Amino acid sequence: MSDSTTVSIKNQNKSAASSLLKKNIRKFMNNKLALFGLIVVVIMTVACVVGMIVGVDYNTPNLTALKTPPGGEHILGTDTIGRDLWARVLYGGCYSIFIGVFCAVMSSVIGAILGAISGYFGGKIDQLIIRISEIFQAFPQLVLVMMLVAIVNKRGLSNLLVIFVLTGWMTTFRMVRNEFMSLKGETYVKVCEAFGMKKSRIMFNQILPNVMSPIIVSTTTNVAFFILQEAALSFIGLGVADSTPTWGNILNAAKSVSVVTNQWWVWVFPGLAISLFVLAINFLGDGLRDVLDAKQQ
Amino acid sequence: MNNQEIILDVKNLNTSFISDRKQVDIVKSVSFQVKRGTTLSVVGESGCGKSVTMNSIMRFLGSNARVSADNIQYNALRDGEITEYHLETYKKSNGPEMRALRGPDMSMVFQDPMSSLNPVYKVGDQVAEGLIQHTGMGKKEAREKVLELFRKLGIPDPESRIDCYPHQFSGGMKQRVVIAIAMICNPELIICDEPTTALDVTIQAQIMELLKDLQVNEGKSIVLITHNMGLVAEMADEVCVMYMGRVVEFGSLEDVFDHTSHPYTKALLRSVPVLGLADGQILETIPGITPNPADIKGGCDFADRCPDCTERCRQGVIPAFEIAKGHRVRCLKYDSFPEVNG
Amino acid sequence: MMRRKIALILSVALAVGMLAGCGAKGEDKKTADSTKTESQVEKGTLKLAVTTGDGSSTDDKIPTPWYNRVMATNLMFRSLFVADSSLAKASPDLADSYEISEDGLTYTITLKDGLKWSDGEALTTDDVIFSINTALKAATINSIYTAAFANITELTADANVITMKLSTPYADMINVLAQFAILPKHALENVDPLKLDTDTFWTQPITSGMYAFDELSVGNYFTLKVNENYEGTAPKITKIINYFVSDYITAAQSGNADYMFANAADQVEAMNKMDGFDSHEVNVLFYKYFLFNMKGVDGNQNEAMQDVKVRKALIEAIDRATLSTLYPSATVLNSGVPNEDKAYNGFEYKYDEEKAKKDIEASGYDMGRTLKICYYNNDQTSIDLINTVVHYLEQAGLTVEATLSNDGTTDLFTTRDYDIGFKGKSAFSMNEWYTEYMSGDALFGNVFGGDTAFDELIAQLSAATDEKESNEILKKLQDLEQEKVYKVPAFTVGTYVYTSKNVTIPDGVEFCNTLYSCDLDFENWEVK
Amino acid sequence: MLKFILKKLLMIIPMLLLISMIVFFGLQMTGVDPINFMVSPETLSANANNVEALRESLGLNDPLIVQYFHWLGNCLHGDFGYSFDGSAIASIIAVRMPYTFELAGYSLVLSAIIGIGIGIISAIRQNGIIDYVGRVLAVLGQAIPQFLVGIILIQFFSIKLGLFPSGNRVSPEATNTFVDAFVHLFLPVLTLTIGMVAVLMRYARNTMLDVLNSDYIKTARSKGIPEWKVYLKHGFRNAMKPVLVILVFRIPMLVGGSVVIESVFSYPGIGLTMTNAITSGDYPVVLVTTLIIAAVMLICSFMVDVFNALLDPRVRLGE
Repeated sequence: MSDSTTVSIKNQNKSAASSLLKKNIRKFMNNKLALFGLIVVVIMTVACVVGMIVGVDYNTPNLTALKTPPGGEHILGTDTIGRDLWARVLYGGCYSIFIGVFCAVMSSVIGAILGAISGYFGGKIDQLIIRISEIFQAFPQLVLVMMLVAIVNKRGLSNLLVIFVLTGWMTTFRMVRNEFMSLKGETYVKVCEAFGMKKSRIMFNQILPNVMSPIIVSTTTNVAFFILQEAALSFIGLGVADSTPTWGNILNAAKSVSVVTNQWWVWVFPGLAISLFVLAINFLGDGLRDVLDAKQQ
Repeated sequence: MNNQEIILDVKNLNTSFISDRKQVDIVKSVSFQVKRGTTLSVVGESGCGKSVTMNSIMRFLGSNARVSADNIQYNALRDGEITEYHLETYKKSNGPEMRALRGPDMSMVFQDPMSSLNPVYKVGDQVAEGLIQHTGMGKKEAREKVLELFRKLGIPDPESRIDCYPHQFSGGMKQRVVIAIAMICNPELIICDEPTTALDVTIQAQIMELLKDLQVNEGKSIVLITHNMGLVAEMADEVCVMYMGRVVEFGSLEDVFDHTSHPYTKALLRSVPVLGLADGQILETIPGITPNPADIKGGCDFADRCPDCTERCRQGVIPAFEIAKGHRVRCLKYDSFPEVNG
Repeated sequence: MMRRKIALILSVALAVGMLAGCGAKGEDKKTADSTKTESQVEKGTLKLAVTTGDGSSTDDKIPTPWYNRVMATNLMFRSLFVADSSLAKASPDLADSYEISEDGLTYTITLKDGLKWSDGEALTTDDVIFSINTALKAATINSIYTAAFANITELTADANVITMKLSTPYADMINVLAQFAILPKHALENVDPLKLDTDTFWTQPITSGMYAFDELSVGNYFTLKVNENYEGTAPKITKIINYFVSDYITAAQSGNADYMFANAADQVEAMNKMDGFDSHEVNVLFYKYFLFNMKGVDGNQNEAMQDVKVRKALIEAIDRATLSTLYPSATVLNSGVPNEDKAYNGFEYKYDEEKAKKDIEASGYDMGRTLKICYYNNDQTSIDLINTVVHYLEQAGLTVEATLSNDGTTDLFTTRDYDIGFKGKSAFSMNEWYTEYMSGDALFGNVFGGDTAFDELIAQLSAATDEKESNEILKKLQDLEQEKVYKVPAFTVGTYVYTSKNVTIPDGVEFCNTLYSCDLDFENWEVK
Repeated sequence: MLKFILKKLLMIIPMLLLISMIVFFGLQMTGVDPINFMVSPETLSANANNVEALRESLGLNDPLIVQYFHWLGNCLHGDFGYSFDGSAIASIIAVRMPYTFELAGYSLVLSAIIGIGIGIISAIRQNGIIDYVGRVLAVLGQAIPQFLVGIILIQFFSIKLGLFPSGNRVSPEATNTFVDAFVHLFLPVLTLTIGMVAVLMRYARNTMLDVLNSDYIKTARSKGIPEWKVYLKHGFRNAMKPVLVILVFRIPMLVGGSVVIESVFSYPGIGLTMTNAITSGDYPVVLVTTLIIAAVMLICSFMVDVFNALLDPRVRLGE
């Protein structure tokens, strides 16, 4: 076969791929909720990151101006020791979004790798990994967090990240494993095997791309899940150290009934930030599913 | 032709889908008739709208489909009496009027027997369901009927097979069950949507035999959707060739096969592989690719691929011409013949 | 498209409506409260809340009286004496009379006749002796008891007279006995003293006070009824319900607490905004203070804190006066003695950011090292306070890291991986503040490195019976503590007692430190 | 089938043993001394000797392995040991477990009915008004942190309107136990339900949509049976399996994961017990509650396998 035809087939594939991409983008754009989600996610992330780079002052207490209602010098008011809430929500966003994204991506990566191995090889390895995943699943997250916090003796960010990743990979794992089990019987996999391609190449270069869309979708929604989880752990006092202004830590002010009833802005704004972001991420995830999932087209 | 002779009369059927908030026309002013006790074959490439046309008639399309027609008339013959049903007037796809017809009057056999059966119910129950629904028959009695039909359809050991689940059946047997579901209420019109595509060749032949028997022995009318010209030649009394959502040629088997008129039909027939192809003889293909229904221009849809294309072919809507009685062709080559609807 | 919009608007409106509903609840709360109290409160029933949120009590038994005293246990368990609201004067309760020898070493206490436990058994000197002896062996007990009882050399009883001999005079002995709850020997003699506070006795206790235990619903509540064997005036309130709650304020708001106390700013703020409650300010010695870790991780020397100049400079960098605004009626103080007390020596730690900066630099402190702060109260006000402290120290050019400890005792006194600790102490008396400096103190000895400089003075202080004498000693102790700078008080925190408007309190009742017991004339309390 | 069930059941035992080991040694590795939780830093204790004696009497000075097997042996005799605050763990569990199951059970049933119901209607009437309202509400319910929902509900229903108590499970003045249970359970169940409905609804909707797109639904329609039969008999029956799996896996999340809700509502369930045990270093309780939650999880996982077999003839008939 001459080179020219190869190129032309490649080009053809490329143009087909780009037209599919265009079509998907168009489809996504037409999904107003998904578009809304994307815009909100992007705006909030950019705002938070910009806030962090500019170095908004999130940490200077001002005991003469505590619990100032929104307006004037402080757009969102000040918290119980007079720190600017707007700056805190921005800064906190960076941490919370980072926690969400990092844990979602890492747990997807681990889940995908183990799922690929388990699904592709099957047999004893599969059984072993399944057992491990069941043990992790059966473990209450709280106990793990507590043990790690106590072992490291610090309520650091890294603890939380480790725990979330450790306890978060099982769903992706199951999904990828099931997909691999059905895909490994496909002809193209058999062809690759017949060509003597390396197993790791078959797994990650040939099969995995076919599983990418559900992984992407579940990663997106996991971002929201981890952000909420962080807030919940903060609430029972097992989250990140209080000096780190995650959204969950800021929202902890709602533990105090007096704040809930008298200083609504102290908890409503971080609450809104979390809810809006999670909402947007969920819409985005749904939109991505609609675009990427062939079954629902 | 009268109502006695015609069982299904479709005039100017249009179906479009809403996708991406845009309307895409899939079936465009399709007209055809099915004669009682005969087989009509609808042929064409994949995606030409054959299945959509039939699903439009049976109203099996989802909520994003828009169906309109001047006339979809089904003439039931019961005890020598003709009852006319105007399907296009029924507002609800799955309303009581449509439901009353599905099963006892018209039924459908689907393409993929693997997925057409509900995996969680016993096949016998699935077949009996329609019967019980329409006749109010008791379970026992229905079971007898189902057994009888299974025997007739050549399902071996029906007494035990009736209590099996679909996954315990082979493809061919599953398709027999699907046919049984379609047959159980003894309908007059059976629409078979590529009933053998998913099956291997020997099974295909058995299933086709079965359908032919049904038509001949029981006087059923069959609409057979297929892209297999061999099957058409074997089964059809009349042939309807579709391309890009339009009927391009319609006529009896002889009209279409022996007096092939539309350039597309000609190309289609030339591209059929024949056993014992002579040495050096190359199987022809139709040049070009099927256009995307979403970006259709005016004129004849086949113009880009047609060897006889002229400037006129690229403008306006191409009408159909009746070149012989009952033989209609949608091509300007025959504009000397009278223009007809459909 | 329209539908989609309608749906979105509808759902958002619903959510906003709900948020708005509770945001703007201040105005019409009054009506809600009044209707609720009418419909729910039974006549003659007092409602109390026992919090489980701070880990100090569990919700499957009643609180024990030997550690902190709470209202419910005060009503169930009596002591030999009963204190007044200052906790510094006591009058006989179970005791009929008492005598102290000239040298302050022999106490003769006569018990009332015909005392009975709620189960009808007689309450005798045996119970008193059993209780004191057991207290010395118990693991979980307030140290004011062990510190006092450790001086007892001989404890005997003859009929209803108890004779107690001490090795050294102990000025507070009667006041301590006024807090010490006597427990029934016949129910507890077979219990391991170490596990006394966890015994099943506490799920159905036998009591000596005006109320007897009635019923416990684990995780929900326990109720008290009038003790028929109580020899004094029967109380007017016939039933007391104690709810186990996770949050006092919510309990008060929803009408589950007729009496409660608060000492955190947000709680006080919330309670003051509620109309259904009367507030009573209580004068207590609740110290909030910093302590410097001299010993470092696992008892190795903490080099960075050895220099007293560093310690002084760090305190100069913290504006304690401003910090005190986070707490209700907090008073800054400079030693264990409040500024307005006669014994106060007049020294003051001054806040001076610039001076602090210079002093720290001059002391040769390594500015690049991270200063570690350890604290263990996880309420919002404490967290806020620590965050502010961190800020002050950062202003002085230090790198600071604050850790909230889940396990205060280990982290502060065993692991010791910190430079500055932050603690609270609700003290029975000023003496208690100073006993923390004892070189042999099981906990603080680990932190201050067993400095014996204080021991002599502290011993004198606990023996001193004369006010003038003890003031002299206190002044010396203040000078010493300000020279050593091992621990620095930030302020004392005011406590407020709240009683609901349903409760009528007799005239002249003064509340005392809510973690101790005193005479509240409870038999004359009434509930609407 | 029976062999399959037995095999699955037997698998639970080694898993539980393994988990108990991990927790037991993990807790020891934390190096936290439970004694320090029992004696508060507020007590400036002159009782160091007493504390040491207490440590000895609690068996905390034995080698770890000895402690573990000692504990395990007792457990096998049905003696789960004693909490560090003295109560028999078995009795703690006996009191709290029913409360938690009650809370979890009602939430599960309620959210299943609402979530699956709306999900199915949404799928049937895709893009209809119920679909949109349901979807937006579902996402909202999922987006607000659960404890915030709880706090807001308490503020609104309990304090502002005075309709429901703000916490606990039993009230001493109750005349009618049914009413008492209802008022105490209403808010926590509602809070949990709001969170769960969202998940179930989305899942039920998606699964149902998948099923409704299948060919056998068309086959069912071709029989001319009424639409409700198409949806329920053919649609729902097939969508039920994956939905049921999700539903069953919610049970352990409810039992162990309603910690936050139990602490907001001071609801005396197992989750609250576990959190309190965690923060107060009550290891024997942490150990047993962890095992209970793990056991619930494993049993649910087993149940899923059994349901799968029951609902799907392909599995049931032994492949």
